[in-house]
Amino acid sequence: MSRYGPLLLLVAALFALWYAAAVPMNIREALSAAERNGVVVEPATAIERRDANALGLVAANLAQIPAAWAQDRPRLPAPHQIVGELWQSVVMEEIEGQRGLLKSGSLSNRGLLLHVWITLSATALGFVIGTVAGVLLAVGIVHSRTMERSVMPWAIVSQTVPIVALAPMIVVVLYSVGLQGLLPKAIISAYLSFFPVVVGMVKGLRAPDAMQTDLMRTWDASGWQVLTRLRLPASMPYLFASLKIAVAAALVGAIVGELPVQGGGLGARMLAGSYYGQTAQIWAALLLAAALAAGLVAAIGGAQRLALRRMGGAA
Amino acid sequence: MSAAILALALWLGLWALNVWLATGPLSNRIWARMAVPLLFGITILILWEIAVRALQVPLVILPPPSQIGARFAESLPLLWGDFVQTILRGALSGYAIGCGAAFLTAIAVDRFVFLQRGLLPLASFMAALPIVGTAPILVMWFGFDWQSKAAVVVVMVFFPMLVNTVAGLAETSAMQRDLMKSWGAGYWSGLVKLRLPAAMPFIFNGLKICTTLALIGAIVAEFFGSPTLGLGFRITTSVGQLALDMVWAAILVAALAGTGFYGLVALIERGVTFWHPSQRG
Amino acid sequence: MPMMNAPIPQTVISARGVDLTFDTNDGSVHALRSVDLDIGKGEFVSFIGPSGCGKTTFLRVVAALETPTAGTVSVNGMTPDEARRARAYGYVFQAAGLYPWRTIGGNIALPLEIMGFDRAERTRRVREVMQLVELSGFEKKYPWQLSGGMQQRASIARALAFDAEILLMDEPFGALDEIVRDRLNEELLRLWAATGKTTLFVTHSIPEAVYLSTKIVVMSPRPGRITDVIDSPLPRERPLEIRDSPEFIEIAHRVREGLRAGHAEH
Amino acid sequence: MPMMNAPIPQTVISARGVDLTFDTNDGSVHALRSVDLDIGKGEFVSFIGPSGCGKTTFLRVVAALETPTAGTVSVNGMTPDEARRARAYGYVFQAAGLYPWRTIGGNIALPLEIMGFDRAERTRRVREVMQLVELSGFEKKYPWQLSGGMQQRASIARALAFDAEILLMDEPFGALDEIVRDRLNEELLRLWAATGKTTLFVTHSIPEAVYLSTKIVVMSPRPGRITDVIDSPLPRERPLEIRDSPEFIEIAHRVREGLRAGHAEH
Amino acid sequence: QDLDEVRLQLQWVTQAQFAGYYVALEEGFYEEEGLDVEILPGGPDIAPPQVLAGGGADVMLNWMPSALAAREKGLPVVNIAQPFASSGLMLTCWKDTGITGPQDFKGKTIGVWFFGNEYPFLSWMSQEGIPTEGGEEGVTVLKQGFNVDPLIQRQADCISTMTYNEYGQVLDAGISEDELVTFKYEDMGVATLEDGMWVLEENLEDPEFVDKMTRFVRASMKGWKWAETNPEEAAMIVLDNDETGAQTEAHQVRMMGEIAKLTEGSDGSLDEAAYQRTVDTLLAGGSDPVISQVPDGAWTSRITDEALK
Ligand SMILES: Nc1ncnc2c1ncn2[C@@H]1O[C@H](COP(=O)(O)OP(=O)(O)OP(=O)(O)O)[C@@H](O)[C@H]1O
Ligand SMILES: Nc1ncnc2c1ncn2[C@@H]1O[C@H](COP(=O)(O)OP(=O)(O)OP(=O)(O)O)[C@@H](O)[C@H]1O
Ligand SMILES: Cc1ncc(C[n+]2csc(CCO)c2C)c(N)n1
Ligand SMILES: [Mg+2]
Ligand SMILES: [Mg+2]
Repeated sequence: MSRYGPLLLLVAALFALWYAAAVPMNIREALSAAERNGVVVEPATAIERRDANALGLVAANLAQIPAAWAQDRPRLPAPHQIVGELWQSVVMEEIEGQRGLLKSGSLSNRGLLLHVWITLSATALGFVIGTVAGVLLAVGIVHSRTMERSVMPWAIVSQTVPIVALAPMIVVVLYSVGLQGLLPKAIISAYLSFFPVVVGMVKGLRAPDAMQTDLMRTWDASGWQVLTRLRLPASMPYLFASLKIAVAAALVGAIVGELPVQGGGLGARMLAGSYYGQTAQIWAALLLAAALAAGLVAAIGGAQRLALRRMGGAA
Repeated sequence: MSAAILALALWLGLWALNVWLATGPLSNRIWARMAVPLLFGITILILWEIAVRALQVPLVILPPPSQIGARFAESLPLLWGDFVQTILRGALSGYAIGCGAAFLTAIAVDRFVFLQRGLLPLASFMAALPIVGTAPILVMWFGFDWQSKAAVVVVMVFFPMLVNTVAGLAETSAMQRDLMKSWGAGYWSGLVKLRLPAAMPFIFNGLKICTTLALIGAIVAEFFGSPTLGLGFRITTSVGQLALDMVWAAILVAALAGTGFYGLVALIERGVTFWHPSQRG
Repeated sequence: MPMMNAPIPQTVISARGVDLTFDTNDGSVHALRSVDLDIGKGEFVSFIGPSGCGKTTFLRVVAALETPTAGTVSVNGMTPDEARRARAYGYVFQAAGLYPWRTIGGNIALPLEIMGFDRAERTRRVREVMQLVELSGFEKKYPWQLSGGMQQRASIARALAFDAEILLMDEPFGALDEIVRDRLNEELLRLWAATGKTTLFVTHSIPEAVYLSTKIVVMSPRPGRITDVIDSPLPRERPLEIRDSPEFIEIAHRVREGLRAGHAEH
Repeated sequence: MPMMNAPIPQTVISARGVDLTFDTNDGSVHALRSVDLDIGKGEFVSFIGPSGCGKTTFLRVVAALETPTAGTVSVNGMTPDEARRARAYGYVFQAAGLYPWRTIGGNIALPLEIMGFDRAERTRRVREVMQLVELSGFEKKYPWQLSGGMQQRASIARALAFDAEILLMDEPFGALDEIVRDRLNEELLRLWAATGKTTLFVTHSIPEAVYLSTKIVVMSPRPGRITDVIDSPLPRERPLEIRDSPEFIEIAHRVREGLRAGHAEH
Repeated sequence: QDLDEVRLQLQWVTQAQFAGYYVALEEGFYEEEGLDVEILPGGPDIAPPQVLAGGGADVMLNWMPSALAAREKGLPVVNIAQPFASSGLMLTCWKDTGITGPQDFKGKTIGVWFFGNEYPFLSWMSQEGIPTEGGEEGVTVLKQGFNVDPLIQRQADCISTMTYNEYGQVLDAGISEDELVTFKYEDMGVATLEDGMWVLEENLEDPEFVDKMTRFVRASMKGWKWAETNPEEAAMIVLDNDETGAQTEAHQVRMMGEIAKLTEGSDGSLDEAAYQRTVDTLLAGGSDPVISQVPDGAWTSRITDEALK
């Protein structure tokens, strides 16, 4: 089987499963809608159906299955509905929409591309800040016992603060001191992404074994030299595992930072979608965010392979 | 101005004390180990108190630690109920299910190239299913109570745990693997006797990162619907009432729970991966 | 047709035209070229040759850890991989390769666990082989708490513990002093005589090779190949003093010449 | 008062009552007990003794990698740690310890980079020492692409590259065949004669120890201690044939006796 | 021509609920008054009083319960204008659950918005004598997210809705009005004032600020009246200002229609009777009243008086 065969196969299986699951998930609303249109369904009233088993409902009303894949406000939209929405909001909106790329010359705020761009730029900035901060902190922790003992526990505490709860507050406070636009979101995104980096790098920077560090000692290498020539190269497997998590966390951070909805972005889009019951819109944004994450993780994976190759490959 | 100088002096003084405690002659005493982070925390709290008072920050923006402490002490029964709902019911069950599922998936991925090619990209697709998007949907699917919070946690911890376990299972040297081969070890004994032990440092990395993620997930999911208790519920409603002292008291509960949880996992890690250079110190 | 008075031992390992090339970032390395070799049941074969001449690689091919680019190897009529699955090999690697999360005792017991020996039997065997390599009392220590030579001895003990049919030993005694080495040489010879295990043994010491072997394979590098195969006329019963006998000295001389030739070439 | 005709060399390393105990999970190990030793400038001192007797530990103490539990060591009148900072040591570890992410050339260049040699000088020295250990042509390979002996040679080259005042070598030639070993022995002796580097050398080979050393230290285990110190009467100029001289054989005999005594004890 | 800067903090995302302000901005009413206005959208978890306290805004829109609570918490905010004359808050229930009046709530599950919006509900329940701790004799309260799914999925028997937004969403989901029962807080006598304009008390001592606010209120009310008469255009203006692009035209047009009913009959000045009723409702909040004492100086007619001259 080719490189991508398994992926395609699994995706196909996933879609099949998805369609199957959408039927029992949406059957109640489908039946209610049918009932309103005068179709006789079994059992006849919503209150009776409330306590019935979903699979039982499907079995009793096989004719309504297609309707379960065509709900306006489904509990679980069918894949084609989401694809349709994606097509609409990613492609058609830019081509045909009043504010689309073709008619106005800039990306439309009703399409998703603009929001992807907004979120992506905050993510990138936050990821860079977070990674740099995380690596620096890990270096400090590995080099100073005082840092390790006093800062590490608080780095942990910092992550238990539900930043997401405070995110809007932080954005507001930063706004009031004149920081706006990308930076507040990037800061939240950095806050979420630095921790996996710290944890992984503290372990990675300590991964060299005794002989490897002893060698450096006999050469009287400075702390900096030990860091750049031994600890950092030895920590690469840990770094990349951490970076994959960090980049995903940075994306989550950026999206969370968009909760105050000002300025758009995928987070604002999802939330607004949720307020107005635009299920397809939430799912479209959600899947796009997930695809973005997968893309970013894959990019890190690519960087990892490149780095490993430059570092001698196997063993 | 004088407050700034006082704060600075205090910072320098306590940091110096900390350096002495951490590296000085007493550094191996158990109480000194405990005292260092506490002192650091106390330093921050004092600075916070000074800053809030000196700058006259409105209470509805940031209350001083003293007031938060008082509110915390007053509301212990209420906060205990929130703790049970959010941490014990929501976060812990989600953590166990999520990490367990990721662990098993990682093993399957490691076993079958098919899954490695097919499932791993799909899983990274799940990496950043942002909580903002998933939480409303999961609340819609699993109801308002802790089950939906656990589901959110499962989704959040799955990927970090998976990535770490997969990386860990690959972390054996060629000679270690060759030895196993020369004994004609089957897949399972290779897994149990070699790859899992060698993966432990990575697995614990994942477990540690997930402790805090689990808390965040459980708390934030409550923003999207909850019964009338829970830490997330407490935080949102208190923000609405501008009872910022209560907000921070709830955060304090989360921080205590999170630190304890993390500490516990780190302790187990010490026991399990004692052999790793990073633990031999 | 075999002669009555000199039974030709049954061939256990047979290599035919084995070739192995490694591809590396800057060109390929010809590690083995047209290696032909037959090893009979119960033979003790030493491999000797300059560093980098393919000794380790040949042992790895026999143990199915490396696949030759050309040629075939058969072990007891099976492929090396089938033999590996049948747990025919006890392999002592050139570096100790102990698992850091297990104590020395635990490391030695590991292959026994994998092969399904019961607890009592494991304990017994571990005790026995640890005594053999003079490590009694170090059961509970971790690898990093042992000296280099002690680690090497632990890894020898590990390979001996489960009584494999074929022993593959890659410079097992490199890190040991003369006295221990002599003692272990004697022990190994005794063990070999008693059990009749087919043994492939890599060494850099000419006296060691001559003292132990029924057959000495001299190899030469770039490309790695066999330059001489010497069948030893020494009796199976070998006291240490045999090392002063004229036969011994003669074989040693032949080996040294072979080695020197290999070195001079490039 | 020193005699005119036998200049007492200036003492470079002096150990007084050195004791070292390791604490482990099951009790403590007495690795060194009351070790007294003086090593003069330019001496070549070999350490020999059964595995686990503390040879490596003593070298580590000298190199400030281990702190003695009691006693003092001075190096050029400084503490070992000060000497380490002055980059007095070139250390060859018992295992090769190459960094897997650097090529062989990169590994050898690493201490040079750290000590601030410029690029041209680095390239020159790397080429030189690689030639010395017969690894030319392997600059671009990674450690795992080399055989065990080649790795060990690379690590020797690394320690020689930066011209440290004191060489500490822990069984550097353990994984090499006799021919290369003889050649490297000669090279080392030549290098030592030319540069007058003080050298501490751990070996398991009695002939090697006798051939190379001005002083041979025999150690014995549990607890690790010095049982004999033999000053060699051999001249500094030593052709390989000296190994057949009666003086040589006599010293070798004394060393062997010392070793055997150490073994018999426990 | 130097424009005076004013920052307005909304209490929810950009939608027709705030049409008057967007109209005033887009139609240039603010500029005519010499103002450069910046409108800051809100959302869940943004507490406008906090933004005000932090100096992030000059004036905020807020529901009176939450503003009065903030005042008691030590943040002295003052109502300077009240464009919404009546409340749009209501409970929407499935008819087939058998609910006909408040007493039928017993044993049912009800979704309530928190974040300050729970006060009128709690006060109402305490007037009805229904406990809110769940059980057969009480109601089970859920903290409802800001959408109507709990009702549609029947996770709750009733949910909170606004006449102008969520109720419409319920209907959009295909549910007809006669499947539902609604309870407007206005009809139940527990309505509280919504969407007033509030500023920090200390700022009112500054005549320049007062003057700025006077012009702001005047222009805003002009915007509201324009929106009431041109609902479709107003909705389009709101849509143009929505940065998320999530809203649909139909929805905003309908919302504008409903909003107009609430602002209708208000010239921006606060109706004292309505204020009194709000305060009474909040004081009657059972064991846990929203405010513990009658507020003093929580509103002023100074600015509206001046603006409407
Ligand atoms: N890090 C350590 N922790 C505990 N014990 C140790 C440690 N390092 C060495 N030892 C013990 O100290 C003793 C001396 O070890 P050392 O490595 O010096 O021996 P050696 O003479 O170099 O032996 P070999 O010839 O086998 O290398 C041994 O018994 C060993 O078990
Ligand atoms: N994995 C590998 N990739 C590339 N080249 C390799 C690899 N393993 C070994 N080689 C090369 O193959 C040749 C033979 O190596 P091998 O390890 O068999 O030598 P050896 O005879 O065991 O030497 P030594 O006595 O030094 O252990 C060497 O030139 C080595 O560089
Ligand atoms: C921060 C905050 N969130 C929600 C509300 C309540 N509320 C006021 S208007 C509105 C939208 C109705 O469509 C809602 C839900 C609030 N007052 N403050
Ligand atoms: Mg080899
Ligand atoms: Mg040693």
